[in-house]
Formats: sequence, structure tokens, C-alpha cells
Amino acid sequence: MNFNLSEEQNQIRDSIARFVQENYAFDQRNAVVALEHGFSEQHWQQFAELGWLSIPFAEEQGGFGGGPVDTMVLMQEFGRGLVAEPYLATVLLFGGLLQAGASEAIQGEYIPAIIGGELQGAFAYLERQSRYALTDITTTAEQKDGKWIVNGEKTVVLNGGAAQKIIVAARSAGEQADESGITLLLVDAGSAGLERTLYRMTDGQEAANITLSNVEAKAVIGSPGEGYGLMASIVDEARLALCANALGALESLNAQTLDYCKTREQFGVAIGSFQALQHRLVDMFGACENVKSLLYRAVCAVQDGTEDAQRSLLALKVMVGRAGKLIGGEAIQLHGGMGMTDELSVGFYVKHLMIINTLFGDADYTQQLFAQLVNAAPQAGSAAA
Amino acid sequence: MNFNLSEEQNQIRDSIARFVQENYAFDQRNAVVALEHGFSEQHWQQFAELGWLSIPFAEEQGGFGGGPVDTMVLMQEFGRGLVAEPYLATVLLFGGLLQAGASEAIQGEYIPAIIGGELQGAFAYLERQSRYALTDITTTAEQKDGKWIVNGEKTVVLNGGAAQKIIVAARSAGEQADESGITLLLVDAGSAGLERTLYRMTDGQEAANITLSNVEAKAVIGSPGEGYGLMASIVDEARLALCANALGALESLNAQTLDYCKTREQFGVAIGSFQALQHRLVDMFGACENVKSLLYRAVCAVQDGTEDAQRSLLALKVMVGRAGKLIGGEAIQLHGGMGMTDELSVGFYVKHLMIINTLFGDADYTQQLFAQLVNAAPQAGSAAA
Amino acid sequence: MHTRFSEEDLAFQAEVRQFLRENWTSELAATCANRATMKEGIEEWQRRLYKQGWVAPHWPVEHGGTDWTVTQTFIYNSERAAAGAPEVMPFGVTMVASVIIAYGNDAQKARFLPRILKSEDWWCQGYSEPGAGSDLASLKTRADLDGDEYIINGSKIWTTYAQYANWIFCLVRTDSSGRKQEGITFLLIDMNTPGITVRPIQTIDGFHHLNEVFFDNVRVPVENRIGEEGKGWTYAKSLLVQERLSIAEVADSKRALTEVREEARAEVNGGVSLLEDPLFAKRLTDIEIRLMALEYTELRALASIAEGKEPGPESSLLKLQGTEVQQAIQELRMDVAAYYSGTLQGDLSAEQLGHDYADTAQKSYFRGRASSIYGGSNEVQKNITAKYVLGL
Amino acid sequence: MHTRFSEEDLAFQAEVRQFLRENWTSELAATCANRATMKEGIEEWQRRLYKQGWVAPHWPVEHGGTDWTVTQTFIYNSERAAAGAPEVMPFGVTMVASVIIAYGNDAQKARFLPRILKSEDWWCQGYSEPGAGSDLASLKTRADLDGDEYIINGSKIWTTYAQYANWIFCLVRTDSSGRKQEGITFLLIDMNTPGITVRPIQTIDGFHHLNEVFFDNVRVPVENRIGEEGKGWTYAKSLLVQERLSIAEVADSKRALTEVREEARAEVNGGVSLLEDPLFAKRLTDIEIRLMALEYTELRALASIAEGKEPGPESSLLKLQGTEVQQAIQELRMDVAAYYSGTLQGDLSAEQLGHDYADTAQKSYFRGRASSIYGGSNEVQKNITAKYVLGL
Repeated sequence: MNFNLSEEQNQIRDSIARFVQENYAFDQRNAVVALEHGFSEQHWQQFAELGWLSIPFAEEQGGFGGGPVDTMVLMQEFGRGLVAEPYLATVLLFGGLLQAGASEAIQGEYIPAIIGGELQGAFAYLERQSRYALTDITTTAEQKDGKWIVNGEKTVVLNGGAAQKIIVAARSAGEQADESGITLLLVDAGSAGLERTLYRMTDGQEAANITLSNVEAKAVIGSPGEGYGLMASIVDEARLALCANALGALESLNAQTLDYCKTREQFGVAIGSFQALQHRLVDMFGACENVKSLLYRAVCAVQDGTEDAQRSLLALKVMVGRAGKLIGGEAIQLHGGMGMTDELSVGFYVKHLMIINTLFGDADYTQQLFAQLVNAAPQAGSAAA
Repeated sequence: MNFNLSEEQNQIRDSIARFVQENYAFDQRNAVVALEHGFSEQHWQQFAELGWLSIPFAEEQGGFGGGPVDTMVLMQEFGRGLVAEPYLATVLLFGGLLQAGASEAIQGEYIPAIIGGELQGAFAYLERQSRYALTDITTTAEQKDGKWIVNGEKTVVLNGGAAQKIIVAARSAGEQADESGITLLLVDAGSAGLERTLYRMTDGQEAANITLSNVEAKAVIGSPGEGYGLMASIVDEARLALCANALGALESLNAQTLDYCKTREQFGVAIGSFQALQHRLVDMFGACENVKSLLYRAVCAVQDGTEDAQRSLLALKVMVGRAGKLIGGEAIQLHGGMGMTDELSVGFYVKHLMIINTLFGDADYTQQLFAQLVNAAPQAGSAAA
Repeated sequence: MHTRFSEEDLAFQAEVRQFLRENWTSELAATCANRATMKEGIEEWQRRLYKQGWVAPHWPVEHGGTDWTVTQTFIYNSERAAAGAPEVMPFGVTMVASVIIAYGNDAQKARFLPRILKSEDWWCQGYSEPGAGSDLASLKTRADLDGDEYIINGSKIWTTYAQYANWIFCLVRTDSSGRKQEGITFLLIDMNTPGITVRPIQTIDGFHHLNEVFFDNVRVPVENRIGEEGKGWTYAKSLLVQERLSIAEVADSKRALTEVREEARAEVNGGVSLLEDPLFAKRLTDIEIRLMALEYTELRALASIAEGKEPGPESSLLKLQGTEVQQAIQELRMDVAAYYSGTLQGDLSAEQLGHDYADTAQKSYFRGRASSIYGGSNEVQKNITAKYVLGL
Repeated sequence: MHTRFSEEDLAFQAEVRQFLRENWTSELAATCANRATMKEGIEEWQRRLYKQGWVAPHWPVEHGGTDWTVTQTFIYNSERAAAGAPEVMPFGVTMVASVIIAYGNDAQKARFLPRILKSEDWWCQGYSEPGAGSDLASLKTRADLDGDEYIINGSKIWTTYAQYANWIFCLVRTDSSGRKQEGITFLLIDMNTPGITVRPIQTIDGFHHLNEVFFDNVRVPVENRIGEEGKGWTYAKSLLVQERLSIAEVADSKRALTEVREEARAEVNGGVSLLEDPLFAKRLTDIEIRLMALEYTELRALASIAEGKEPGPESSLLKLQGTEVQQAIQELRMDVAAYYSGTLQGDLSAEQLGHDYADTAQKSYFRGRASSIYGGSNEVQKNITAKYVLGL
């Protein structure tokens, strides 16, 4: 049992921290987010050169062969700097699905392109009505003349604007919310019949609603009708990565707030000298440490393949949602009027954390999944192993 | 619209406050609770002489003809002093059921006896398994040769030790948790086949488990098989009275804690000068005012017969449960080690409030009743009228 | 003790409903909801209230008040909020007018009150400064007497709708020698005076409602001073009590909660309405129960005032609890909107975005964070309650 | 970064389980649970641990420690708590022993440590005084040097199990001239010395575990002083860190939570198990999630210590969060017991009362209120964390 990073992991962490320091000051980030698609193509190329885009891919596909701890380190530092580049969408979701379910031919073509920084992707799983039920899918996929034809609409597709290729979750059989009958299809963003409506999220990233009218898919990812298991496992990996990202953002927000409380004076003293605020700052610190402990717990359990993995992952996602609300709310409140302005980065961190809460199920929804899991049967005692 | 007491109500309040001041100092209360059955027969006679036992009864039965505001005033002052005499059990529950459902002959015999302080009663509605489902009754009532015969066990019957007469909720028809098929029966505590196991509650009052083996009832209260409606309406009245009692206890506990914080010194200053504690004391004050506002709301709505009554009553019971936990917990914590001892009355107030939370459904249970009521259909806007 | 409505109350309720039906039209609501036309919409609404005589119910009758009973005030506010109509902008009618009525001279009353009633002036508030937020009394904007004019230098911040205002009421420092609460003077300043510039502040809700107002040798006639020089703090403090009562916005929270309930009823997750989701129902009813309490806390305070008594200690909680409830409703609505709460609608239609209230929910949420900061932050409210109510 | 168990770890786990099976018998558990025989039960349990060599795992090996890895410590504690076996009484093995090992002389180590290991002495703690609770350093009990003896006058309060103890370790004042933290001396006092009287304090849980201890001209040999005169505060402070770690009781909370879950599963309300009640499930899982976090916060601290590093800043939260979780579980269990949580079982059997854990639940709840008061109140913990961790 140990909670230390390897030397390699420390190097990744340090190099991202350096990148953030040099490229993600407040005005720099604003400029990046103002670019088309809300991120910097130049940064993305830098990520490719530094090897960051290769981290989760297997060595035989030209990747670094990293595990969940490596992804955690990277996403945490990205979160600390509120890095806008679409690592989650392209590498973890799109790339993750390809690696787990695409044919060798497609893997051989696409994964090197992702690693090289040439290919942007997205995963379109949400619809207007779906809320947090991943299985609630009305977009249809039908086979005609040996081809898969997709019809319907997917919404709030992260990185949906920049993505050249998109994996779409569609229904090829079954009722609207069935687990079976879901098929994942790879489509070209430039396909005939595919239209995108672009908009921004509150933290600056771009999303798209995508309508598909008789769009011909390039390939099925995984097995037809059995896409749910595949997407569920990639969503679990993404949850872990997102929570690491949240931890970085929470740590940064706590540090900013603490700094502000130490320097902002009212009534002739720093506001951080008021005991009532001190106790609240301790609660914020505690919430952040809870997230960290659950993140370490979940990442170890996932990596070690223990039975604690699913339980820890859900617990972590709940805690991230709650800690985000607590720390986000307090960060604005303790910054006072300044916290209300777009002249500090506080608001952007808060918005990013609120979006993370809603991705793949918010705290309340996830807690009910957690309750079902742990209350199902009398439990064995031990947590680790 | 006004929230003032009448002159008569002010007199009742003042006379109870005087009684408490003279008879309910810490040592005096301990002595009272140590008596057989946990209260003072002498006090009870005094209550009779002062007319307090007559307040909720109709004038034609020799009562004062008081309404919910009168009962509120009385119960609030009893709560402030943690008065141990069984007003709830004998006057409000037992007496309330008689007034609402007994034959004229029984009313004419029993109600004057209650008012005169000669008769103690109890209402036995709980069973081991029932938790908060008032309808969950396995004790049976069968008619044999024109007589009602009761078999089963009732538990945690408040004032079950001193009670000479007991109204028992029994099942004469239907399934275990049906609303219909419940019959309320008046039994004599000295009946053949009736056995009592006495014990104390944490706040000092006495309760009993009562087993009934072929006990012959004296009378049916209300109509056979239709006891539920009757008991539900009396339970609603008792809820309101209990919440008034809780408010008195909460106000007293807040006052005691505030006093302690102003006088107890640590680090060379009164602990009430610490800002973190001040903010918590403000929260305690706020919780108490919330209870007060909901109590006024509920008592007015019940008295005025508005559609807001049931909603307000349930909201009040929820708030009383939550405020009791908050204020009770903080009262002990802020009293520090002293709060842990039986050398102050703090602990007894806390225990009394925790018991009130569990009577007729705790905060969580009652909140679900509230949610069912308010979420049932799109709501009209207005609260009053 | 009772809350029954009398026959007169019921007749008044009918009158209010009729007025709202006829005057708070869907056209006017749309004008107010659009950022580009909001100012005109609000002024039009206030003119309609003026015609009815209801623009300033709490003023003394001789200046245009209504002399309503507590019950009537409660009825008016409940009906107004239930209809979705806004409160009158507080800066003129509620804030500066209270000070003018209490401490202004006859000339000032005659000059300003009728224009406020008729919405001919738009007022803004010049209290906070970059270095003086919760510690308001440490303000530094100077007013130096020069003949029969003050010369103002300094700046004010967080000034709501300064871009629309033609008048600002300010606390300025006329003396730095004594206690910081002394030496503060209350001035009325024409926003068109040379030397005033307004800088917009972009806020986290994406709106422009806050500003910084700079004063560079701005000359203000002494006749625009309220009361005595150096007594401004006293005048402003009395106004803060009024502000505290108005910030609670209980009736508006009731409407907001009803809206959230219906939005939740329509949201379906895995085939089940969100309203049936027990954790959601718990959060919703937690808020509703607090709001039901708060409504009566406010009524208790109003009933005291109506009897000519000071409002009880419970009134100190109104701002604190009122804003807590508002923020809880805003947060809940974000969660009802789920992942759409993270979207910015921009120029898209709701149909294009795929959601019809997420954008509003998100903006209200972020804008609402300010309610626990302004008007004396909630931390300051707790300090005040601890000191003056609990005697700590 | 990993939490895998090695082969050795699994073998150790099996050994612990076997030891517990053979030694933590149901007879012994019953002896410990009975108030009349509790002391003997605890001493017997500690003797069995001593025979196994496990009574003081954290001591240096030369004095009787085990030199376990973090994982082994974690395994031992998890298994012990899951079996329902108690921790060793902390006053000797954890508290005074830490000070003796760190600051005692060789004679003191040789005299006291073996007797602690063998449970031949029962220690209690003499820190708090009626006027000195959270403000511990303001203590007034005096020790005046008279030849080679100190003469002690004063009193100590909240002394757990003083009625069983034959030794007490005390902070006493040997100098009142300087800062209050200076002039405090750490003494070991034989409870059988003339002049010591013990007054029981009845507590809200109905037990007698707390006492007040009075010292009336009690003579204590100077050889019973730890380290230097006037340095007692420093010694005691280092011990507080140890105490803070042990108060979290994470493994015991895990067992308690498992018990509550099963009790709730068996409670039926209107035909539905309480475990299916969504509000109950919410509260239960709120606690479980916090506890899962806390478990790893503790492991992170233990892992740091095992590597010879200071525990990280997160360790300052252990006492605070550990006691919050304990209290939340106790409160939840009260609610599971419903109206029975208000009953006192007294001399009745569970069958007569009609409920089998309500009485325990109620006593644990009230006793548990102390955990946020002793060992440095949670308010003091927050002050410490704000100052030393957050730098405020």
C-alpha cells in the first residue's frame, strides 16, 4: 500500500504544471477560449509533441500504455489550470471507445491520428429527453443494404464542433430505455445529412446539437445491439478522469480563496482572521481532502481490479458533486463582489465544476446508484482487497 | 391578521409560567420525576384547581371550551419548564378521543372526572412492529356475545402506568395495515387479562407495554371498524400541541445555552465572544424562530379551518424534529463537558425533544407525507385563506 | 391570533387580481424579460402602478402611500408575485425615498418624491467602494466644500444599473478626523454632472447590471445634501433596515418554487418524473418548509410594524433566511435542468438549444449568488443578529 | 500508488482472523458488554493480546511493538473492528506510554512500560479542570516542590474511569509567573496516595464513566516527574497528535454502519423495509461515502508516517471528521429505533421491552456527544487546522 507517484508520473505532472504556468494565466485562458471551438490548436499540437495524447493508448498502438493513475495525474493538472483543450472528448471518450471496441483496421488508422494530434473526436450519447439515463435513446440505427443508417438528434455533444469523427449511440432494437439494442456508430462529421448547431458551455468549452438524417455510418464500434456495456465501461473511466480534473480545480479554487482571505482587508484586518470564516475555510479544505481520498481509493481499486472499484467510483462522483457546490459557493461568497465578476477566474472554476457535476449523472442521481449497489445485500466488511 | 394572544390567553400563560418558576427548578423536577409514575399527583390536583385540565373540553361538558391557540399557549409553557405531568396522554389524547367519539353517557361520566383531576387515561396505539404506520395493528377486537374482546400487545403507551382507563386501537377487520377495520376500545386498566410492564422514557416520563388476553372492553369509542379517522384527527391535534410543547423547550434550551456562552470563560474571554460560536447561536435562534412561525401558521390555519392546515401541520412537525436535533446537539456541544452531565437540565431537554421527534412520525417520515400532499397536483398560489 | 381574511380583504384581493390581469399583460412581461427593452418595460409597469396609486404603498399617505393593512400588503405582494410581476425598482421608491421622507427638507421632498412616484427619475445607489464592502463605513470618496458646492472625488462600485440612472444617492466622506462612522455625508447627485464616468462590470451571469462609477472633481450643490453634514451614516443605517425587509422576497420565492415544481414534474429520468424522485422531493420540500416558515416570520414582523411596534427580533433573520431560500431554489432549478444547466443559449432559440429554461436557470443562479453579498453580507447579518438580538 | 495486498499481507490477515476467532470469544464479549464485569473483561482481552504480542503495535520494537507495515496495521484494525473487539484502553498503552517512551528516563520506562503491556496498571488522564476545558493551558492544579516530593493541590475533571485506575498522569502547575503554557509539569501519580478522592459524575447516557479527582496535599516523589519541570505542555502536545489519530475510530465506525444497515433492513414501516426508504438510504449513504473517504484519509496519514515522513495536512481532519461520522451513525441508529429510542430498558429484558438495540442505541448516542468535546473540542481542532494547516 502506498500513495506515491512513480518518477514518470511526477514528470508528467511537472511538465503539465509548467505548461499551465506558461500558457494559462487568466488573460491567456480567456484568449484561448475565445478562439474558434474554444481551444487552441497550437496547444493541441504541443500536447501531441509532449506525448500527452498517447498516454492512455496501448503500446502496440503507439501509445504510452498508461493506466488510471497516469490519466489521473494528467487530468488533475489540467483541472488545476482549467485547461480548455478537449482531452476528455477526443482522447478519453472517443479514443477510449475506439480502443475498446473498434476493428483493428480502424484502430490502426485513427489511434495514431489522435496521438499525432491530427484527429478530433466526440462521443454523442445524450438526447433532449435522456437526462441521466444513459440507455434512454431514441436516435435510430437501421441496417439497409449492409450499411448502417442513423436518424435522430444527439444533444450537448462536448467538442461536437471541432470533432471530425463522432461516435453516436443509437437504438437498433428494443424499447426507449432498454440496455440492449444500443449500437455505437462511427460517423464522419462531414457526412451528408449531418447538421450541427454549435454553442458554448458556461466554462467556455464548445458543445453541439447534432441532427442526423439518413446518415450513413462508417462502422459499428463494438457489437451491434450491445453497445451499452462498452459505453458504460468507458463512461466509468471517464468518470474517474473527470473527478481527477475536478480535484485539480477544487484545489486551485481553495488556494485562490485562501489567498484572497489572507490579503483582503475589512474592518482593518484580513478577512481570514475572522473565526467564522476560518471554520468555513477548514470545511472547504476538508471537502477537498475527502475528494482526494476517494480519488486515491477509486484509482487504486480500479487499477488493482478489486471489488471496491465500482463502489468507490460512485462515491467519488457523489463527493465531487457535493464538494464542487460547497467550495464553489463559498469561493464566490468569500470573494464578495469580486467573486461575482468575470475579472477573476473564480467564476470559471465554479462553472466548470458545476458542469462536471452534471456529466454522467449528478450527485443525487449517482448517490441513488450507489445506494442500490451497497444496500443490495449484507456486505462483507473489508474495503481494500 | 394578528398574532397577539387574548387577555385570557396571556393570563393562562402567566399562571403556568409562575407555576413553573415555583415548582420546576432543576432539583424540584428531579424529585417529581423520581416519584411513582414520574409525576406529581399534587401538581395534577393543582392543575385541576387552576382549571387547566378543563381547557380543551366543551363548555357543555364543564370545560373551558378552548381552541387550538389556548392549548398551544399551555403546552408551550409546559415545554419551557419541562413539566412532567401527563397532560398530553390524559387530557389531549384520552380526553380528546372521548370528546370526539364516546357516547354521551361515557362523556358525562369521564370528562368531568378528567377535569376534576380524578381520572388518568392513556391511548394505546403503538405495537412492536408498527413504527410510524398508525394503521399497522395486529391487536384484535372481536365481538362475542355482544361484548368486545381484545387480544394482543400495545407498546410504549405514554402514561400507561398511571392510567386507570385506556383506549386501545385494535383490529376488528381487514389486513394488518388497512385503514378500515380499526376499532377503538375503552378498557379498564384493572381488567382481568390486562398486564402492564412499566419503564421510563429518557426524559423521565413513564411508559408501559400492555398485553391483553381476552380483555373485555367497556365500550367502543367512535364506530366499530372506523376508528382510524377518529384517531387520525386526534393525532393531528396532538401533533400541534406537541409542537407547541417543543417550542417552549427549544426556547428554554436556547436561552440556557446563550446564558452559558455569555458567562463561561475560556482563553480569558466569554466563549460567546467567539465569532464561529456566535454564528452558530444565530442559526439556533433562526431554527427556533422557524418553529415559532410555522406554529403560528399551523395554529391559525387549524383554528380558521383553511386549506393550509394539514400542510402547515406537517411542515411544523418536520421543522420541530430538525430544529430539535440542531438545537439539542449544539446545546450539548456548547455546554462542553457540563452538557454531558446530569448536573444541568440541558440533557433532559434534549431527550424530551428527541422523544417529541419520534411521536406520531419523525421528521423524515413526516416529510414524506408532506411531499405526497404538496406534490400531488399543481398548486394554487396563496398560503393564507 | 388569527389569519382569516375579512370580507374587505377578499374584495381587495379581487381588485388586485383584476388590476394585474389588466395591467401585467403578456406583452409587458415580454418587454421586461428582453434585456434590450427591460428599462422601458419596467418604467411602463411602474407608471401603470402609479396610475393605480400603488407604486409606493409603504409611503406616508400624504406623499402617495396607500395605508394598507398588513393583510392587504400580504395580499398585494402574494398576488403580484404569483402573477410574475416584478417589484418596483427599489433604489428610488424604497431606498432613497425613505431617507428623503425621513430626513430630507420640504424642498427636497417636493422636488424628488413626485418624480420617483412617476418613474421620471432612475436612481442608483453609491455606497460600496473597492476597499469598503462589508466594512462600509471605511469609505474614502471625498466631498470637499467649496462655496455652496461639494467637490467629489473617488469611486463607487457594484452600482446596479448605473448605466440607466440619472440620479445617484451617495455616501461621501466630508471629514476624516474622527471615528470612521462620523464624517460621512449623504448626497444626491445628478448623474449628468460633468466628471462622472461609468465603467461596466461584466458579471458571472453574463449580464451587465453592475458598474463602477468614478467621480473626478464633480460639483454638487449643497442643497442636494440630505440633513446635516456628517450624519449620513445614521441616515443610511435606518435605510438598511428597510432594505433588509425588502431583500427577503418571500412572495417571489413562492412563485419561483412553484415554477421549479412544475418544471420538475415535466422532467423525466428513466421513465419517472423527477418530482417522484425521492431525493429531489426531499430537497424541494426542505426548501418549501423553510419558505412556509419564512413567510410567517415576515408576517409577524409586518404585523408588529402595523401595530406601531418595532418589528421583533425575528426580523433580523429575514435577509439571511430569505436569500438562503432564494439561492436554494436557484440551485435546485439548475439541477432540474441537468446537463443543460451548463449551456449558454446565446442567440439560439430554445428549440435549437433543446431546452427552454436552462439558460434562465443558469443566469438566475449566478446572478443570485450576489444576494448573500450585497445589502450587508450574510456574515455581517449574522454578526448584527448576534450583537443586537442575542446580546453577544 | 496501489493498495494491493501482498501474499504476506493475506497470510497476516488469516493469522489475525484466527487469533480473533480463538480469543475474542462470545463469552469474553459478554463479559465486556456487562457494566458490572466490564473492567475484568477488558483486562482479560488485553492480556490475550499481550500473549500474542499485539497489545501495543505502535510502540518501538524494543519495548514491545510489532513493527507492522501500514497495510498490516490497516488489516489488524479492520479485522478487529469487524469482529466487534474493542481497541485497547488508550490511557496507558497509547497516551501515557507515548510520553514515557519519548520523554521518560530509563528507570521510568523499565518501571511502567512492562506493567502497561501486561495490563497490570489502569491509567487515567488528569488534564482538564473545571475552569480549563478547551483552554487546557489555563490549568490551576498546583504542585509545590518540598524536598524530593511535590505537594499537589487542586482538582481534575472529566476523568474517564478514574474509579478503576491505580495511576493517573497529570498536568500540574509548578510556576505561575510566565506564559500560561510554561510552568506546566507532567507527573505520574499513584491513585492510592493519601489525599486523592474521586467523585463520580453522572452523565446523560446513564453510565458512570466520568469523574472529578480531588488532590488535597497529595505528595508525589520527584522521580515520578516526566522530563524537565515546566516542560509538561510540550510533552502533552506531542501526545495530543497521537490521541487525535486514535479518536477517528474509522474501523469501528465501519462496523457500526454495517450494523445499522442490517438493523434498518429488518425494520419495516407500512410493509416496506426502512432500507428501501429513500430518505433513510440517503442519510445512510451520505455517511458511508464520508466514511469511505475518511478511511483513505487515515491510510494516507499512516502511509506517510510509515515512510518516516510527517503525516500530511489531511491528518488534522481525522479527529474532526472521525467524530462527525461517529455521531452521524449514532444519530441514524436512534432514528432506526424510532419511538423505542426514547425508552430506558432498565432491568427489563429486550423481549419485555419489545426492542433489542434501542437501549444501546440511545446510550451510545448520548455518550457519543462527548467525542466532539474531548481530546480538544472540534472547535479547537478547526482553529488549529486554520492556523497550522491553512496558515490563517
